[in-house]
Amino acid sequence: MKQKLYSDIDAAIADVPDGARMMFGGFGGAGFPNNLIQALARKGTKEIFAISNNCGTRDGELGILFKLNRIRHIIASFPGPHSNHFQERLAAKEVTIELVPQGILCERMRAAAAGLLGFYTAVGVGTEVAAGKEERVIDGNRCILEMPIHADFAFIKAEKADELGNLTYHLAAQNFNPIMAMAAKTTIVEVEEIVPVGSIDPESVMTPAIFVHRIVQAKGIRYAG
Amino acid sequence: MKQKLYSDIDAAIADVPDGARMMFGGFGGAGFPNNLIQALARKGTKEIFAISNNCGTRDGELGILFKLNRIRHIIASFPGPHSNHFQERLAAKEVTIELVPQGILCERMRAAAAGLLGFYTAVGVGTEVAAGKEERVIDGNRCILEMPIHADFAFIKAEKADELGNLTYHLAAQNFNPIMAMAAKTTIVEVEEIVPVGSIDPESVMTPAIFVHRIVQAKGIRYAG
Amino acid sequence: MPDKPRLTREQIAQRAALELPDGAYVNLGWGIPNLISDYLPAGITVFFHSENGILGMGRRARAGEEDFDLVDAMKVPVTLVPGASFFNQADAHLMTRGGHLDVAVLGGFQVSEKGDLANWKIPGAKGSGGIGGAMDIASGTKTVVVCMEHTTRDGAPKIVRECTYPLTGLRCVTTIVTDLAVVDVTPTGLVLREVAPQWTATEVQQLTGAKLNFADAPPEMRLK
Amino acid sequence: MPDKPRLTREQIAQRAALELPDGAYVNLGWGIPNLISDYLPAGITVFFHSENGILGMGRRARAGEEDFDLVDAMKVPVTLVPGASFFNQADAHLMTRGGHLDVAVLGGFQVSEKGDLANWKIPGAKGSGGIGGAMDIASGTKTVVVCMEHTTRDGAPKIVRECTYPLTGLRCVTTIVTDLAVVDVTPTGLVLREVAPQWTATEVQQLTGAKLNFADAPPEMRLK
Repeated sequence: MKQKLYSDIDAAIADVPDGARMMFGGFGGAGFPNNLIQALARKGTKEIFAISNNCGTRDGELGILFKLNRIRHIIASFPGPHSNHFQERLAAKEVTIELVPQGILCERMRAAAAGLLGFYTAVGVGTEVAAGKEERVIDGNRCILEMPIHADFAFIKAEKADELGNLTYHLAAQNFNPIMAMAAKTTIVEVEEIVPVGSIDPESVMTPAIFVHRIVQAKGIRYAG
Repeated sequence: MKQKLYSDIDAAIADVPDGARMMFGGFGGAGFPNNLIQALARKGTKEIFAISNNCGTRDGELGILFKLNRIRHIIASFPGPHSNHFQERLAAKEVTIELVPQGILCERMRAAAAGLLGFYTAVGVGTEVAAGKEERVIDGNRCILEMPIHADFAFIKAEKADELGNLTYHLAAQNFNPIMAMAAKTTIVEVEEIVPVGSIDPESVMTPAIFVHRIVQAKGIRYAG
Repeated sequence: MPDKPRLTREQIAQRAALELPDGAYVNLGWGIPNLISDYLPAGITVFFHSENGILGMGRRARAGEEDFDLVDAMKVPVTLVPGASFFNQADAHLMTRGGHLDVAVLGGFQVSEKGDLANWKIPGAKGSGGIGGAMDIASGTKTVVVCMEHTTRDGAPKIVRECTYPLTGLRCVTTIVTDLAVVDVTPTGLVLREVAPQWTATEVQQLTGAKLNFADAPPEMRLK
Repeated sequence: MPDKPRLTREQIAQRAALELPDGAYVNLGWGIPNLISDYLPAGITVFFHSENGILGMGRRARAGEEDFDLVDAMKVPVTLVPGASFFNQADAHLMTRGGHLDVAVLGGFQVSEKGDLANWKIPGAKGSGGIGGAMDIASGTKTVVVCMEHTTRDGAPKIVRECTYPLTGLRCVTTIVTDLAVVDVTPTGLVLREVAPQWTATEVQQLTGAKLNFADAPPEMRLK
């Protein structure tokens, strides 16, 4: 059986090609896969199509990738007050952004995960985010059609993994991570702790192993930016 | 603050009117709110529009309500090999059924819970379940439009509740229960055990209290049918 | 413009706190709403929701008590109350969009007489702007209270006939609490429910860009 | 019809077990597929999924060991393997529909040459019939293996040009394992991969309602 455990973080991300569609977990400083992002920066993958709630915090989180000009387009909900590298690239027209309501960002990724082909929502009707989207009325409610967001890779952060890939998250650090784990073709997780198979109670597993493809021990940065 | 805890199961369901749209949790004998169903049978609510994976097991689970001819229409996925009371009512044209693929049943309830107005899926395309539904092609895939399923009440079963309504489920007895808890206007849960607020670890809560409106201690039937 | 005292931001928050029913599940937005948790009336229990996946947020964490995996939507370390729970961001917004929260209190740049809300982007501001959870919350929540100053720094009304700022949502606002008034959005137009101490309904109307309906003299804004 | 021995249901299951790759996540349907877990080759680890919210089902529970809150989709008490997990039914079908399972093995009434599957309802049968998880599983799973007898009790082919029974899904079947053959559904039609011991490709073709492609004599069905 193929092992999911990688001892070398650079090996775990070695096949992420230029132009990859990539999801990055994290919110409010918590649950960011900072060590995976740093490895990606070292590797030099460029022309990335990114999906993330925000756009980096100074040099931290996705900041380093904008600083190095590795991201070409991003789908995000809230770039954030310290996304200065992103804002500079945006002003220089080196990156484009699709701004999405935060819950709709979650649902579009979940739709991809769940094999749904689109959904109707009232969120965003009459606002800038409705531009270019199909609009209709269902049961008297104006709504727009939102499409799934898929990805080649998700970089996520969890607290514990067993060697099969079952995950748990710490406090509010799960945020986008469980959703992205389900939505990407290949999910790579960095964890605080790797535990033996059988040591996570089946009722306590937050992301089942089926969604997790590669596991690395987080070493170095926990919070960045 | 309004108390969610009811000491009397009949009081907890006293306001369920004739014609109510009702969800009932449970699958494979596990996680059925059997004591709530028995209370509803005692109360005599009729003309029920039911939503449930199956249609009763002999006299057990929903069987008693079909036996008493209290259900007028049901949305279900798999009536089941021992749904004899339902099958008799169906043959006598005393009840109608909408058969739905099981995962689509879940998603339609979740769509209601999540404030979505409809979604497209490839499941059921070209089959009987596509009859009368809007069909289109998205990204080269044939798909049909599925609509949310709402309910006035959900009757569910959980293992533990705290007095605020945070729930945990036992093993595979969660099945449809957490979804229905989120989808109905009023969710009534029967539990094996009521515990003090604060005694369920916040990371272990499976259904947050916001989705739960009334709590009763299960007394009597655990498995039925 | 009358040169009379207006409510402080803290007083706006204090007044808005009275809109929260006992037992309510509540989301508080950036700005003034974030001050509300300090002003809950005695005997009222509410459960604070955060869109990063928390129900039952307590007070801010004290120095030394912080866990940076337990932060609110503004990235501030917080604590929990007994009976709290964690969940993922999709479930957090299932709660907002699906109408499960009782009240959301949001900041605002403009509110229209129909209850349209603009609160995420100032026209002409540089940079990308950011939506965050505001559109989901405004769209789905049963009762949306907006806290804001009654006018801009330049004295322009923020309650208007039609919003000119980029919209957050259509017909979503229930009540507006400002430094001058409490205004309800109703099917027949805006209703001036209360006015700030020393202010008259007519004076408040002069600083409002849409018609306010009121009978006789509306009562003074209560803070407790 | 040649009066020669056909594979038993157990042997069909045994052959189908060889289609499961090491490390695969697998759902087993009602009927013959449910026998497969007894025939996994040595050295192969697969993880069984159940649509009521289990990943990592183990063997059936022994007498006295049952917990009726831990049952498979057929209501049979089961056990867990180390590393199992529980989740709700929506997430269970997110896995099926979203393409997360590697293989599903389903029973079948008919399979068409394009890979359409009919497996939930017999025309004219009394009662409501029931769909269960079959449509979600057939629609989403990467590899769908159908286990069935090659012909009905009356000798009619179950592999057909067009299904006449109510459909479960269109173009969803990857491979068919019967008591006479292993047949792959390919873009250019059905390919006869293996035939049962003592049977010839021509004989199998005679009992099949659609054209089977094969080069020379296909190899004998292996069971291990």
